[in-house]
Amino acid sequence: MEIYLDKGNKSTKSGFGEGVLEAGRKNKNVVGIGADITTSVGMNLFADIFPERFVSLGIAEQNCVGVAAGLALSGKVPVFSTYGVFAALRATDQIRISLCYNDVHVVIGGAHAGISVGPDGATHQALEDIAMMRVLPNMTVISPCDATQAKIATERAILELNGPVYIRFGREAVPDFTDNDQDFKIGKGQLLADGTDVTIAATGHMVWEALEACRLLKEENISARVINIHTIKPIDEEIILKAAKETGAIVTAEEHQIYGGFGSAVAEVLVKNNPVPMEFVGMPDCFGESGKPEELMQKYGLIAINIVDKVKQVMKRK
Amino acid sequence: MEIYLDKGNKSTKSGFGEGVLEAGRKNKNVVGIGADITTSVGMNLFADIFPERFVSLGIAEQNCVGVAAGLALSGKVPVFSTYGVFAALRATDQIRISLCYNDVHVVIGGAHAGISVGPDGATHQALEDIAMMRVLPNMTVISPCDATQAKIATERAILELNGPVYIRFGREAVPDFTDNDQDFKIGKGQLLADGTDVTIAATGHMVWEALEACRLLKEENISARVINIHTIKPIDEEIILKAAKETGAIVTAEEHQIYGGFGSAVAEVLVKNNPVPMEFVGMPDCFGESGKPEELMQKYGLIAINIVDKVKQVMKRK
Amino acid sequence: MLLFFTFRIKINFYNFVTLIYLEMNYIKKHTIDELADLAISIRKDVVRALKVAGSGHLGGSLGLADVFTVLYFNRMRHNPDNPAWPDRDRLILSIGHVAPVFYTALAHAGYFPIDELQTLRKLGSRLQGHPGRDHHLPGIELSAGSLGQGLSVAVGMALAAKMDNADWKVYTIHGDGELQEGSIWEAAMSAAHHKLDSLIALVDSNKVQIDGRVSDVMEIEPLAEKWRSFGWAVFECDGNSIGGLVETYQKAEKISGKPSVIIAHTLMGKGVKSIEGDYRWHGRAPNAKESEDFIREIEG
Amino acid sequence: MLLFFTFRIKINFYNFVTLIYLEMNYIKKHTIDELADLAISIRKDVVRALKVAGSGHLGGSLGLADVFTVLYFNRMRHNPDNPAWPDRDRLILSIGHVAPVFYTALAHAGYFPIDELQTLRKLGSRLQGHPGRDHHLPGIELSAGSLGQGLSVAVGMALAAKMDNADWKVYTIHGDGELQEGSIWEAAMSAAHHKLDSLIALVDSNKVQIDGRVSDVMEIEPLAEKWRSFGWAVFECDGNSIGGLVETYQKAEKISGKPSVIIAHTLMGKGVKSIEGDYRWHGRAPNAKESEDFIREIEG
Ligand SMILES: Cc1ncc(C[n+]2csc(CCOP(=O)(O)OP(=O)(O)O)c2C)c(N)n1
Ligand SMILES: Cc1ncc(C[n+]2csc(CCOP(=O)(O)OP(=O)(O)O)c2C)c(N)n1
Ligand SMILES: [Mg+2]
Ligand SMILES: [Mg+2]
Repeated sequence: MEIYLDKGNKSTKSGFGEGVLEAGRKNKNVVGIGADITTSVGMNLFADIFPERFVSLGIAEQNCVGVAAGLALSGKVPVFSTYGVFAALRATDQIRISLCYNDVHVVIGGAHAGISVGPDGATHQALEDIAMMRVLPNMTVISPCDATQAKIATERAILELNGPVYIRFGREAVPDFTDNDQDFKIGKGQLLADGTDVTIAATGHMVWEALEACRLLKEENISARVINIHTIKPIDEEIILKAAKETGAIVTAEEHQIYGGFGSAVAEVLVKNNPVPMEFVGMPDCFGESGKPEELMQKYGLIAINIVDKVKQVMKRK
Repeated sequence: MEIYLDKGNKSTKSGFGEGVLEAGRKNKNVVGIGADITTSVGMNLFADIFPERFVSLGIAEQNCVGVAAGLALSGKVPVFSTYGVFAALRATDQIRISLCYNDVHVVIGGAHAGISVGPDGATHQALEDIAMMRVLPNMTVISPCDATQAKIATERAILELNGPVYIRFGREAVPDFTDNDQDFKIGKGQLLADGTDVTIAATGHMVWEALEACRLLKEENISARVINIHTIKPIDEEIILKAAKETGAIVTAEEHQIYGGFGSAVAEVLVKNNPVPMEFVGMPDCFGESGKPEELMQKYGLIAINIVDKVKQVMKRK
Repeated sequence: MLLFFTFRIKINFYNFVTLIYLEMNYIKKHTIDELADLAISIRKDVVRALKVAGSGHLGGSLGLADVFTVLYFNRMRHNPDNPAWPDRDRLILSIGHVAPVFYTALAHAGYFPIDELQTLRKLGSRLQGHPGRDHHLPGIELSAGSLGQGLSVAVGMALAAKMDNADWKVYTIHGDGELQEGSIWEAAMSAAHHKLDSLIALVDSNKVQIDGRVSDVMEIEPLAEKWRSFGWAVFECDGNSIGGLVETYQKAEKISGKPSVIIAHTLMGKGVKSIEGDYRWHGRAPNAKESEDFIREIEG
Repeated sequence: MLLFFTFRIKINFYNFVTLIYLEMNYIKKHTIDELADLAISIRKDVVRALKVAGSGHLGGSLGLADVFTVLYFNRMRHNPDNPAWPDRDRLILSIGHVAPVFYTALAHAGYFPIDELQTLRKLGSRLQGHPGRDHHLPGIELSAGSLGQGLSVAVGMALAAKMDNADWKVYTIHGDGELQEGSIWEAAMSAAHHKLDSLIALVDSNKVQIDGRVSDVMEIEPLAEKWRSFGWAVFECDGNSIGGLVETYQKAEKISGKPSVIIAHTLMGKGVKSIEGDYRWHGRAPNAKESEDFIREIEG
């Protein structure tokens, strides 16, 4: 896949919004559900063009999920989005029963993922949603790496998948580096940089940091492979096991708690098949706080040099 | 620790109930909160003896959690219990913010843990609660192995811990085999049987199955170590790493989804420190169903012989 | 397509004249007496199924036998031979625990053999402890068992019907204890906001829940005022009177511009005098002896 | 212990005579005019803090300046020198997003230096984007930011006070959009069930929320009827009138046997005419130019 260094920055949120709009254009059964933060989660694009297919439900996340189930059971393809903390945590039982147990096709957008949410602080930073969503049967969990991929993933999730889907995305403008024509398959990881000494498996915004880390490591003659695991569930065991076999060590990177999240999913794959040393870059089991996004990413160890450090640690353990 | 084979069966639920009562006797600030299933979760013992300290809030789990936070912020020690599916999933955002972010000492009892709930079926079987609770900062997660331990754990959790605590327990009468005077420390695993070839790390009801498996394996000249990890968070890295080093392979056993749960927590510890082959016994990412507890345990691969099979698999990979 | 299905339901279930009446919505196929007999049969089969199951919820199931009879044999437009008929009315059971009466009504209506009721709660059965669509029992619209979710799902369905200009209705059934769940009031607010007059809820107002009397556990009165203040048309009736239910549903179905709720005053365990009103029967199944006694009491 | 603290608050804050009046609850230290001046100072400091922060919620903060002034300088029993005083009245801010006015009121009341307001939302600040107890700002009872949780916490506090026979009160502040959360109605139901008359809620009825007018996003009217049907004593007043608020709080505090709610009609952005009532200011901070203009408008 082509990686662009010059496309500039764009939020994954806007990619999500464009994906919903595009899916709405292609399938007239797509219905948007709003919980009073329509613009803030990118759904305004859809709502403005298809007002008759946009349902405002106010600040009532539990009801939003249940209504989505009812719409899906009646032939609609509902997309519900709010901040990830509320999308994944405020209606978890509804997601488990009305969506997952009924196995209906509803796409939930989890906005404001990660600490890069910034000054709003701890309550608004979704750092537990991957763990919460991936433990639910029938759920697909997607975490695209940039705006272009978010758009593609969203459109595909809405138009091509079955069952409940959770897509997480961030608020900040981040490098938009992937190819419009990229080979994107839900459930299949992407090899972004080949390497032989170690593998960095990253998801979401951390993929860019992983690419940065890869560049920094090259200067030190360390050859790092970078894989983008945009689908956390079902996880691409093949690409992970190939990396384990060929590079012998893995560092995962995610804007999420270390416990139970993406890194944990990778660890599950490894110990069951080919246990190699692994290190985790992620939130160290604590709440976030207010600050500028870049300050927080730095404070909590979520930038390229932190990945570099963990790479060096893990390589010592090979 | 002494293991009793003849104490008969008793539900971990009743251990929880007795623990709450005992804690209530020792600390007059203990307050019980009921969500309309008081007897079914063992809280009737406390409610009957201390009616003036028992608050009925009806079927409103979100409110129960918030009220618990308010009581705790005002000097009380609230204990709230309902079925684990609702305790952990219906008020997850409240648990995250009102309890964990405020870091208040509230004990949540998650009843009906596991598939052994039986005929009530999928909606009532808590199989995702460990994953949901262990990803939350400040949360302690406890999963006692029998009624005796449930009682001790509950009393200690209420009287000695700080911050939010989640204790899960089952509905069925299961072997009550641990010692009243056992060496029980929250955060410390227990070595129940020594062994050199492999380690079975189990939690909750599966500890008994692990002991059974250990016996079956002995007949085949396989020496299995059994450790009871009753505290899933914070997890006892020491006992796990010692087992990894000394036995070189681990099988985890839990009445919970494999993804994100107890086994996943063990996998995290291993890959970060000493990656050894591991196999998981747990729910294979699907919903349960109605049936007799023992039928379901068998159907979903949660009995001793399933552990034995996984032990053999993991030993081949050593 | 629509016409085809409408035709099928005519052939299968009603003679032509009855159907016309049905569509005009003021005369039903069964007389009130016939419906009352049906409710008795359903009650007996509920007791039998629960006895064999050995666990389950008898009290609420008996209390709702009349409501299910009226819905499936008088009010709802549905076709047991084609459960997926797009134009069917939907029944959303929000209180999954009364599955026994729901299944029994479905069986009597012809969705599956009555014998299958004996598999209730058994491993591999289509009759799960709480309704589960994953087990493919015909006639189940929603897997349920966690309280307070059904009204939201019904709102979603009614919204879909409205978007499609379809004329099918959504009937829901709730417990009175269930109304303590905040999600119910979120759903109620949204149904009024979106003027969903195709939505007709019913509250099984038996005044009890697991821990005891609703007024002791968590008071929900004044209930009619609550619903009214949430923008609903409110009706009350004796939920154990077939005639009362039919009449009240007829009124509710005529409401336009807002959703309707029927507060149906029932007795837990209705039909078995010796347990009527006793909350301890919320979640119990009768043993062999009790089962015989109860059936005798139901026969009167 | 109790006497000791009561004594401290006397010394620190009120002369003796004022305190007696205070305890008899009909005369306050500040005149209405003085309170109005205070509210103006608070508004200006809110604008300044948000300008420096570069993000945050101006609209709701300005709308609630009068409410916070009345609570912290007239109604509440509290001691900035001893924020943990067990007998203090509690203020539970359920809508964490109006943290700016909350912090500013606390600073003016003496909980921390007014200068510290300039650190709002900055890394390491005690003034988090939404109140966070983990950052140890004196005067914060609850970390909040997820809507719909505060009323439940307040119910827990009022229950604790009741169990302890304590006489402190719990004041809460809610948004009107926030009332769409079902958890609010769970909490409301339970407060009435437990007869928590030490609980006095206030709804910031500014008729707007993020997506626009409350009536468009999700209608909550008839609001007074809703609260009444949930068993509460309901009061309404102009939430931007100091006198009206004082009087209404006095009435609410006298209610016994049930909780009270004040529906306070306010204007988002109140004090800055050019933005008053504009929902787009829900979550915006003024830039340097706007900040100057707004302060000028506030000075009138
Ligand atoms: C969210 C949720 N909380 C708790 C339960 C457990 N539960 C099942 S039925 C029930 C009582 C319901 O009371 P009511 O609605 O009055 O039904 P009735 O007892 O009258 O049949 C409870 C608490 C549940 N199923 N779902
Ligand atoms: C549970 C939850 N859902 C959504 C949000 C995002 N949010 C913050 S403020 C707000 C609007 C609140 O409206 P209102 O209560 O009327 O406050 P106002 O805009 O008038 O200040 C929303 C949706 C949140 N903080 N918590
Ligand atoms: Mg009832
Ligand atoms: Mg508002």
